[in-house]
Amino acid sequence: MREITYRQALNEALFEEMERDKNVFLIGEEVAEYNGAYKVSQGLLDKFGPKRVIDTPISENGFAGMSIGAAMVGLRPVVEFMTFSFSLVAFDQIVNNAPNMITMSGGQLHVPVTFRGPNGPAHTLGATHSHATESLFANFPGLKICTPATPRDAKGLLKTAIRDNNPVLVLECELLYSVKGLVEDEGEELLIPLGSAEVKREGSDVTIICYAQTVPMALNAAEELSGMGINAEVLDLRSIRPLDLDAILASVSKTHRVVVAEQDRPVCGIGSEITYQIQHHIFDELDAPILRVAQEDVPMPYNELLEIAVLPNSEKIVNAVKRVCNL
Amino acid sequence: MREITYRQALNEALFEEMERDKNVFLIGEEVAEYNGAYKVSQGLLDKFGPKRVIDTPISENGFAGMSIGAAMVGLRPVVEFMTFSFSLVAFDQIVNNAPNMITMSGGQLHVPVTFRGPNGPAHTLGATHSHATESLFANFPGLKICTPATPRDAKGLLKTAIRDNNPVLVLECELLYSVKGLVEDEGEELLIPLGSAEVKREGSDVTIICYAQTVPMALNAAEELSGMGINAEVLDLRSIRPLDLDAILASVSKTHRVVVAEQDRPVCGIGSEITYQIQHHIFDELDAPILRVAQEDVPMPYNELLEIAVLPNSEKIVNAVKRVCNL
Amino acid sequence: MGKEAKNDEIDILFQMLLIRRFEERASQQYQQQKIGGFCHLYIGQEAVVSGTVAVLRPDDYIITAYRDHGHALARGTSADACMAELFGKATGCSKGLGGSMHFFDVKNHMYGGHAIVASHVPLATGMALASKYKDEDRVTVCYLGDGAINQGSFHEALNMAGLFELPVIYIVENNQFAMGTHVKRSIPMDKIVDRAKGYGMKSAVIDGMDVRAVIKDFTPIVEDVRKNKQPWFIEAETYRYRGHSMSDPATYRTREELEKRKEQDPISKLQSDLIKEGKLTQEKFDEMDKKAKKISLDSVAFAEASPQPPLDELYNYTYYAEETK
Amino acid sequence: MGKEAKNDEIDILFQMLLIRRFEERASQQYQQQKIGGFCHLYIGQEAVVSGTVAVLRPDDYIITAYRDHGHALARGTSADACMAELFGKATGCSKGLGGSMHFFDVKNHMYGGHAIVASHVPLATGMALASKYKDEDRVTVCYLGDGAINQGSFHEALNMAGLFELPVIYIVENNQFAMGTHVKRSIPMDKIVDRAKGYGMKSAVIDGMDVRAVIKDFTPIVEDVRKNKQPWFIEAETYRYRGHSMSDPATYRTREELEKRKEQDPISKLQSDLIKEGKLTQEKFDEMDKKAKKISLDSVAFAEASPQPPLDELYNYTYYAEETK
Ligand SMILES: Cc1ncc(C[n+]2csc(CCOP(=O)(O)OP(=O)(O)O)c2C)c(N)n1
Ligand SMILES: Cc1ncc(C[n+]2csc(CCOP(=O)(O)OP(=O)(O)O)c2C)c(N)n1
Ligand SMILES: [Mg+2]
Ligand SMILES: [Mg+2]
Repeated sequence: MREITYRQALNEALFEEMERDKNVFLIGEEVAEYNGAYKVSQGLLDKFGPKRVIDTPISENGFAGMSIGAAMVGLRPVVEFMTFSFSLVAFDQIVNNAPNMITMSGGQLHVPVTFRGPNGPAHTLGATHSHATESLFANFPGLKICTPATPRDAKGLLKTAIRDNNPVLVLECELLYSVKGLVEDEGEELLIPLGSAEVKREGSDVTIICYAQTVPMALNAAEELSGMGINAEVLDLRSIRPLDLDAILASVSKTHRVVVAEQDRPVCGIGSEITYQIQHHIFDELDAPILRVAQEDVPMPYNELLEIAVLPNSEKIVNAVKRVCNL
Repeated sequence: MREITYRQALNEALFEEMERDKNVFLIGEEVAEYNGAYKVSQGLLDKFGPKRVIDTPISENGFAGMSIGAAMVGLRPVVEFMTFSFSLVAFDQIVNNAPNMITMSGGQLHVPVTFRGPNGPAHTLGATHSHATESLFANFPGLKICTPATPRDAKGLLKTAIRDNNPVLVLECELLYSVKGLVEDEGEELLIPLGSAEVKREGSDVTIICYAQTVPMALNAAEELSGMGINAEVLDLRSIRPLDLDAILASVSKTHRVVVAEQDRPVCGIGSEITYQIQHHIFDELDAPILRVAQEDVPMPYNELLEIAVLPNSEKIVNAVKRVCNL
Repeated sequence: MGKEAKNDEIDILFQMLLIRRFEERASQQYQQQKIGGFCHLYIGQEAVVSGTVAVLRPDDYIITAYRDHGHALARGTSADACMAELFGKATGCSKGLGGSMHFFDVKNHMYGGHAIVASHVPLATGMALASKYKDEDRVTVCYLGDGAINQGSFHEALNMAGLFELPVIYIVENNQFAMGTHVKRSIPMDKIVDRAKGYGMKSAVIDGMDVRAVIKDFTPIVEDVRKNKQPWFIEAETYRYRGHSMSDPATYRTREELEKRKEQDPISKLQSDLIKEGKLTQEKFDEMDKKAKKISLDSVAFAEASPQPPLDELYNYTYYAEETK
Repeated sequence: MGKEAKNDEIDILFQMLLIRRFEERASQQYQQQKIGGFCHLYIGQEAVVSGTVAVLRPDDYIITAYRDHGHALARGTSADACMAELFGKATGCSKGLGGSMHFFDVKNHMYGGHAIVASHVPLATGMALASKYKDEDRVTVCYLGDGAINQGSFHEALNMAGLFELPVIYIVENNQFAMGTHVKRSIPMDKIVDRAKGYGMKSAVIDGMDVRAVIKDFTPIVEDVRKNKQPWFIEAETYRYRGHSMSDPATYRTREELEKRKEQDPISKLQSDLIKEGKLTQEKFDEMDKKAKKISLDSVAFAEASPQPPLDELYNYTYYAEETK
């Protein structure tokens, strides 16, 4: 193991998978000559050349669709959205063509494409540039979605996504790109299965379900809570689709209390789905209503103080936990 | 009161609002010379002329955005999507520009646009043409969404939507266009507020929460259930955003058992949000887990039998009610 | 790839006949409610796909919109598999899961059948990218409607096809209408083909009602694309005889206009040319027509007799299970 | 609308100076982390907005992308309101809710400030539709980047602007780059202006580094649009001196290229022309420059001293409350 950044971890995943399979290529805006708007693709053009690291015009719908087409005939494209806020102009291709092709063709075709890039609010980017898209895409059967929160998960999930034979969205976090963490040494193959949550901190009094940006918040909150005598379990979903229901139910059956910390907007968000699943499967295990800590239900304002007020954070998680624990 | 079809009710709403306010106009594919793909705009071109009933090329993103632009400078466009499955190519305009403009401009602008058309699965149209989009749009603060199930609601909600100063989606049902129902006489002004649910059938044993296509299914199910001694309350949401939480909580506080019958896909769907809200606000009132009857979690197959298997129906609702009532 | 030989033209004539008879039969079955959903007939446009496919290699890729029956038949999908698909049966070319708008036959390199207008144009462009990536000399042909050229996805794809120099041919089947909208009401220019200028793309107009002209004009274009790996934009002038879909009475045009167009019927034209040239007799033609009708009728029996897709396989088509090694 | 009078050119020179000094100050404040988010400077391109706005009537509509500081200033938004917006303060032109990319000043008919590339092109087109609908003789000017012409929304909007004959002018500010992508790497044609051909739209190339040329060439175009209600497509050749945004080191171009471009600096050019022509002295210019710098510096003080938007108003900007009567 060694310490590398989340960005570096993603970069290694791309490197390794492109080395391994010549059908894997990277396409998107500024991924090649600029080495990526957030430098995730640093060095790839130099190593693999312009055939396999392709700069595009600003045409998300077009290159998302082209990648689906290339995947239909055997390539394995990795599409970088500069941010998933820009995936909204490519929405139809991602939700209609990618996941439906296998059904519409009666199983003749499948679409091994990976869509990746930063997702969710970063810092004071305003209403159009702060979208958390996970719940939108989660609505579509045929897609898979993962949301790495650590360098290790970033590397292992992206590698698995690229090898998966279905369309997979790897929703990264801009605010985590420079965060460091322990990752297996370079020689070691690191594959983390899709649909497998991870207990990032064990606990017994309450389960904080989280993913992506909210994982570090939840860990901080758990730290603080332990000072108040509350022993919180932090469950990182890592994947949104498939959802690791077993892990969720196992944890909640132990703690009987749940807070969902999510980076998205609340209405029909990830927390609502998890709430449905928990009460559906283990209603009697719940000792208190499930609380979600999501964004406030408003378009994102630019002003920093207002943005802070809109976003989830450790303090809000602590308060929610206190409420579900009746403190 | 007189009996008219849902289609006729929508048509009257358009007529009346266009007569009332010369800034209201209708735009979309085949709305003018063809009188609408589903004939909702029958007669409007003849009456109001091509300036106010505008046929467009197949450019949903373009004309949705144009309508938002026209609304920014004082017009009140009504945009017809031939179906909301085609709103997915206009997704960015609907979710980014329409609802965010007021925030981004610091309140200088607002966007009084209405997006309307059939939404949700119709009959054997296959994977690309059967989208229920309500949960996707519900995620976006700044949008309002209503889902009429009866001719009366169709007329009253569409009229209110057009007068509202915010972007409103009126999600109609193709399968209901020819269904008849009682509606106020033509001289009488009929405005139904957004955000107001309606008890379509009173009951005491269980609440069936439904909207749009699932309202008739729920009413059928309630009929059948009454034969089994179960007295179901049928609550038609009518609006998805704002959600009439008071009505939901009042009904559930009476019945203590809930089935959500929804026409959309399950994951992060309307049922999940309602479940969150109910358990959040009145956890202790619930005597059983909430069950949802939604689509099966697969892309829509063309084959009719498979489609029937995917869609919600009265029988599935009856079975769900029996389960929540422990029968 | 010369297609001048007598036999080939007879084959092409039969191809067009089969498409027409098949669709007439489909139309009848739709009216009898054996077929659901939306159903768009290709009748009148047969020369476009029959002529262009005749020029292609069997391993070239084709892809089209929802008006796709002719494209599948021309590519070699059996009438049985096509009719069964319309009936939603397990023996259909998309196992009954796709329906009229989503015909797929990957073995024959027919990649659909796509029902969101112009959404397949980026797909086609990506397929061409893949061919170039793999150093294959395959050509991709993307058929689309005149209404599709006003979608954003069309624009983004054509710009990139030019920029990346991809071996793809976009054929706009200009049948004059997008539903009830005449092409004059959907674009500000006089001619569709002028759209190519905005991308600096090579372009041509071909007479889509004359299969010989289609073949003659399309042959050098395919050769150019295969050799020089640069996209082409083609406007094929044609006409659909039926309504937009089975539910469209097509009142936006006059009976006279329709009858006038039918005078250019591609099947009658080739038939009479061949007879005039002594390459075909009326008897032989009648025989061919009888055969086309029989194949179509038999396909109904096949579809009727075929099983429904099994309910317990409902969940088998959401994710592709086999992992790559 | 003749803009030949001496005073006007002095005003325009000052306009360009103010934009430049304001943005230099903004750049400094960004580096001091007083400004958040993305921040895109217009420095180098001042002649485009200054010249075109000078030709417009005050009630004409303008709308642009995220590189919008110059457009607001040119339209008359105060430097104070602009700097306060960058600081996210309640006194900002968008009350601190929009930020650098979302400047709005509706009173001055500046309709944003739009950060999704090309998403404002349909908005502009709809604003022009509204003017025509209301029988106003207003013109809408839509500024966009060279990178924006490859988005689907651009395409759909331009096609409809032509089809519906709308009074809108699309000005592509071709500053050669979309982030790190030179325009040669984003389109297959030689010249951006050729894109207009695909819509049969009237078009022109103007020298965006020479404000006199901008005014001269733009004047008849505006007159034509106001009179004939038909759209125009304009390529304004220009150059941005800074990186794409504050975080871009712009290593994709050489220092020589940049220096060479700076020799065509629009401010220096007008300054020296006016001095040569005896319409301006160096002293007067220095005074103007001092004033522009002072206004910019003062705007920082104003922004600093301004209040944050009140937290309890967080929910006041999601829905517009007042109902129509
Ligand atoms: C994005 C989208 N918008 C609208 C439709 C509905 N629709 C289906 S076909 C059609 C007309 C298309 O006309 P054209 O492209 O000329 O093809 P043709 O039907 O003539 O073959 C329309 C509007 C759709 N399927 N997709
Ligand atoms: C749909 C979309 N894709 C990507 C981006 C990210 N992005 C912001 S500006 C930009 C470059 C735009 O270049 P250009 O249009 O030439 O305008 P300029 O910045 O040169 O003024 C990109 C790719 C975006 N904002 N929106
Ligand atoms: Mg057509
Ligand atoms: Mg540029």
